[in-house]
Amino acid sequence: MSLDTAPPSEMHGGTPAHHEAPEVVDARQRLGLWLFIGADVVTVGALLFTYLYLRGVDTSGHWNSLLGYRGSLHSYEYWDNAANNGTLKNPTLIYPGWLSSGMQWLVSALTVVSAGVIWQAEKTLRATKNAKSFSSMAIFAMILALVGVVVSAVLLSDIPQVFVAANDSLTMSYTAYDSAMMAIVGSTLGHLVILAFLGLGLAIRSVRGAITGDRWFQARLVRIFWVWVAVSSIVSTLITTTITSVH
Amino acid sequence: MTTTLEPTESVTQPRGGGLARRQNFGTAVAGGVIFAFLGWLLARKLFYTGSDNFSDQVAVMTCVGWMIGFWIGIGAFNAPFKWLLGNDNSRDDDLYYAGHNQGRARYWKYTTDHKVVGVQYIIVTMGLLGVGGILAMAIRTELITPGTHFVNQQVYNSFIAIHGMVMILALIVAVAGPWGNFVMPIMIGARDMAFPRLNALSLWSLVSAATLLVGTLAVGGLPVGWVVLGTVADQAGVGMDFFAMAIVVFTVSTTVASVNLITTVISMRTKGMTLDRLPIFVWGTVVTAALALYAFPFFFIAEANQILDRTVSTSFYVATGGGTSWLQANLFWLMGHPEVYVILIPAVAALFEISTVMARKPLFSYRTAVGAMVSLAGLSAVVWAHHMFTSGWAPSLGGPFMVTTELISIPTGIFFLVLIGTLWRGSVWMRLPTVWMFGFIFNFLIGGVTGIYLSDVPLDEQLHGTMFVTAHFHYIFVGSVLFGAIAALAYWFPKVTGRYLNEFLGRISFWLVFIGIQITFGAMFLSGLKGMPRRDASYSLAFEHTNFISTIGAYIIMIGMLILFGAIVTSWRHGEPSGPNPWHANSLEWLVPTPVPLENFDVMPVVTEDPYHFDKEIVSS
Amino acid sequence: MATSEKKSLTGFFWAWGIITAVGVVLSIWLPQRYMPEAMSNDAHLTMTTMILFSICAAPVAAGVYAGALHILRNYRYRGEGVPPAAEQIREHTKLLVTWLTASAILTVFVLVWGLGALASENSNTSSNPLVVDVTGQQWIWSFSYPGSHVQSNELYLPENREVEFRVTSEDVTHGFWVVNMGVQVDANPGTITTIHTTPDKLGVFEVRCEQFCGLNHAFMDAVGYVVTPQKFTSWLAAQPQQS
Amino acid sequence: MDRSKSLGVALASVLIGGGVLAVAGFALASSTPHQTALHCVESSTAAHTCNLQLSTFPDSLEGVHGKNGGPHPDWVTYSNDNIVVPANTTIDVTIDQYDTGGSLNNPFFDRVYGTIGGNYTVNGKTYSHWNANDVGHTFTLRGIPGNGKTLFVSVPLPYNHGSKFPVKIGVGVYPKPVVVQFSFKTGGKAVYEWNCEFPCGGSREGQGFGEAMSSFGYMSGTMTVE
Repeated sequence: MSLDTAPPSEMHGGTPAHHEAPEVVDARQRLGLWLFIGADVVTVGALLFTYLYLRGVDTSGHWNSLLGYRGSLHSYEYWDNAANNGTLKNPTLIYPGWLSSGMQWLVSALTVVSAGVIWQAEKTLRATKNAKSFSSMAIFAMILALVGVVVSAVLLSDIPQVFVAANDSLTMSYTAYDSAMMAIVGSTLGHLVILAFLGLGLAIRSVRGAITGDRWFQARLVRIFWVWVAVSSIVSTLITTTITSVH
Repeated sequence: MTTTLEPTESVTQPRGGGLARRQNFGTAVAGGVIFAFLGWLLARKLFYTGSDNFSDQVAVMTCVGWMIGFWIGIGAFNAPFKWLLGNDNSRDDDLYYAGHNQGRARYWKYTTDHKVVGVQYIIVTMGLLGVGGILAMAIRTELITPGTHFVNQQVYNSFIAIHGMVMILALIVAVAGPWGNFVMPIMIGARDMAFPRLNALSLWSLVSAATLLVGTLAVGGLPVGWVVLGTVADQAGVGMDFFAMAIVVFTVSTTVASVNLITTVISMRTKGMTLDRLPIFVWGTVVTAALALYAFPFFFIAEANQILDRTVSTSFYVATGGGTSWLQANLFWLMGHPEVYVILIPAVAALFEISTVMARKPLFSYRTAVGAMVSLAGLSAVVWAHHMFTSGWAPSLGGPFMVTTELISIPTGIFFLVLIGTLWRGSVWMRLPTVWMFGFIFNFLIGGVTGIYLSDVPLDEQLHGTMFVTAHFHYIFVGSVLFGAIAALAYWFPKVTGRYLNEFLGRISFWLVFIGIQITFGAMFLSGLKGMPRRDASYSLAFEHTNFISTIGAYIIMIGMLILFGAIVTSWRHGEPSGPNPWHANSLEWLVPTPVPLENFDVMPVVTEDPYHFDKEIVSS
Repeated sequence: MATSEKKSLTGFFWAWGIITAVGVVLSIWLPQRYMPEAMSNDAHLTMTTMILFSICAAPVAAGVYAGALHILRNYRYRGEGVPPAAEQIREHTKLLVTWLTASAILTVFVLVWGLGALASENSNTSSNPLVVDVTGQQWIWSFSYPGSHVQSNELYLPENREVEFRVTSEDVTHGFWVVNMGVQVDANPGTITTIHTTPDKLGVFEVRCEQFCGLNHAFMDAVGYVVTPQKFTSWLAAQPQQS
Repeated sequence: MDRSKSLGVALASVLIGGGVLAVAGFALASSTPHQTALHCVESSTAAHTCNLQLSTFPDSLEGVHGKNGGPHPDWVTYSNDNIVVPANTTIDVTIDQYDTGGSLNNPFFDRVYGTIGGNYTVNGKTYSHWNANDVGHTFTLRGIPGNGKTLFVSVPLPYNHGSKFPVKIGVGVYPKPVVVQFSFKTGGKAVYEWNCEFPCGGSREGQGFGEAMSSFGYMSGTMTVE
């Protein structure tokens, strides 16, 4: 006896000829997507919990008000030891306003607009069954998502590294505020990359005929996830732009 | 660890399909190693060698390389890119990837058939339990004498951390993995899981994450305990990055598996399989999946923060930068306690299922059993801070969390009522699964009662961080969950292999493991009462006798488990043939032939009643 | 319809009684035999709570074990092949209700006792406790008496005077645990956490680290002495003054 | 499968499994062996006394950690981590301190504890206390309480501010050492742990308690009293 699976009974001509109706498959995939969005809600919730918790605790007052030089992520050499003979002479007090709420709202706006474009694309596809226009709108949504990715990347690289007062004069690190923001902006960036991938997929599939006027279920799946990312971006931006100063 | 299976028929050469059809575990490991090396090289070029975080950045990039390489090698990315390019798998492709007539090779591939994934989970669980077992024996050998003679403190501290995490990983997947995948879809009358490819992704992500976790021993170990508390984890070396990356991937794999499991049960039940007629084991897996779906993202964020702290110098857990290690403790335990119920509930649900068949009686108050599992899952989300009663984080929260934690004893109390109630006035068939079930009843009671002591804040101020806590959760993990997992293995072994698990060896191993547990963890309770802290490589003379007795008990458990392992391996091919329905049960998995055909059912069954009517003649196909 | 006739429950009640008795004896003897010598009000409270909870748990455990034994004795199928179907009992609401109420009552009792103990522990802060600053640093506890600039690695405490430990750490999280006083709190870097207790017995006691703190965590212990107030003041005076 | 065959399987799995476990266990255990023991030298002059020579280096090049410094050449280290001394004897310890230093973060360790006479000599002069901002390392030795009254010796090792004529030891070049001498009396047979309590190791946030301070065999070790 072995673990092999016996070939299905010959009654069905060798291959089990059962096909589930597309609607059944779609309903199942939508349920799976909503559950996955549930897990994503908890993940984004944990990120915002981290942000609010660190802000609330504000250990030794270093939530976001540390002295230090503005330095960017890649410029370790920036800290020119010789010029300052190893100690921080006159630190320019930088209030890390690097992340203006305008930039945050720009990223959220991009997610919302691109979600609107995908939703519109899905509506027109279902109404007019015109795959061509659907694929061009999908491409447009993808481009908006990629712009969002670029803006988020710029935000990430613009976080100032500050000198954390410790007896080791070379330790440059980010304050708790910068760390929490880095995680939130990074998470949005990751979601936007996935959205761009999905948008490109929709565009190619509609050109290749995999998505047509009457086989549009996957467009709806991507639209649901896209709208969720837009909602999550708005919620996190709302929190990070209104609750910023130390209590 | 390959099981010795003889090929049944000549493996037909894969028809076309190019490289994608030749990908297997070998190409996965090759891809993993190559990309890990590339990641290592790239990191050494990219990052500034002078910074404190250089070694961590290189380690994280190496781990990322291993993960991506492993996924590419096993073929996880094939389907997404085929989706992107618009050419989906043909029906023939789907059948090939489901392992259609490929003999044993399909166990080494990215196979989507839920039965193959189920067997793969058995192998992975036994492998993890083996590694954890070796570390357990090394720990107990060190603790024979007060000094640090066998290993020095640093190596010992790595042993306890990796032993802890590997065993937690093994027990999370020990019941929900093999039986949630192999048996549950057939039980509800489905042809496969809702998302078959996602199922294979979860299994293989677990394999690559477990490799990294065990790999920490090779890169300097993880001398910080499995709770990796922020402050002490800062001092850990590169092993901490391997650990964090392993957890990041493991949590994603488990969350995705939960989505898969819940969707399967909700949307793929056959006609007539209403919620009232669901076998109780299916309820257990769904409740567990929902709890895991909620809990594991916290662990993902807790470890992602730690990776950022170590590679990019953020300050999530660093006091000088404004962070606090209490954040890590909170995020960790927000997952920590739900996780231990994710481990417990499937084992209890499997035992409920077994108790009905072995007592020839319906489950005692089916709805109360489901209610108890659901309320336990709900409660477990609001009890996490009892792990931090003595951390000084929030002394005022001691009261509320004492209340929620002690309420847990009501649903767990119901588990006993249901189990004893089902067996009461039944004609109890003392086969191997039943023997392990009675072991569960004995151990789970001791584990449960000692939990109540720890939930009381004044008592916890004496018992927290002592071996008493260690003994408590070993009575639950080893005494209850492992006994439930072995009972489930003995019960469904005939459905997987068509043979009985060797009863004679099974009973010998039961008595050895059972007695070993009473000795090992009974003496550990006494060490804890006397005041021996946890995770001590060495201890004062006052604890000499109790630790010596514990180590003797540990060796007895080892012998018992080795005999069980021998029994499993030999029974797989040489066990006594059992036929499709050896226990004369009514649930659907016993009404399909053994070996189970690829799509489980030729004709989808229509269910008219729940599987607990033992008084009628069983119609077995 | 096979029926398994009801077996008499006397055996069950006997087993229940015997196991409960054994449980009660053990719950009284074990804590006192194995728990460290109680030298403070909190430790005495811990000991009584331990004994009380064990006594409460004994009948519950005995009930389950007696039930299991009763099943094994009376309802085990000894024949060959598949056992006959038993009586298809599905519900027994009376048993379920009694079980639920019993466990609810027990849980409420345990809760009330626990909350009461917690409240009494927090409430007994006297007007001027003796303040001891405890510093945990990788693998040594050091104690300083702020009033008198004295630092020592041994913890001297006067008898019958409340002491407030203000605990912090210099590097990683330690767990300050006064074994014989039944109180513990973590020493966290960057923050001060406090616990207090009242030693009420002369003698030697142990301080241990109960939170994993790295390489020599197992050796991070300290010795303490509860002495008479006079001996405490003379010891304090004899110590070298810290700068 | 009949009974006797099963028993054969059981025996085989226990023996093979046990063998694998033993081999794996010992392989894991031998991954960080103790350094070779440093025996205290019986003093020829005074009875019941024994001389012990230790030194603290700013890097690991001195050879105890393998050729040119072993895995972490830049880590500070003591010269040995496995000291063996006789029981009930007076141990005269000489420590050559080659490393720089800074200020103690815990003023408790700027005092001398547990030595005979309560003091120690630095370059010949006797002290019982050292300026907390001028310390390089400490030598802090203690046993496991709960085994009766145990030993506690803690001695601050001064900051070595360098010297005009450096000294060559093995592969490394170091300033003339600060010589610290103290003695203490050992009790009965026991194993004591000692380690440095000055934040001299590297660590992520500059606290100085990581790397060398939290790894076995660099700034900590055992003292076995035979």
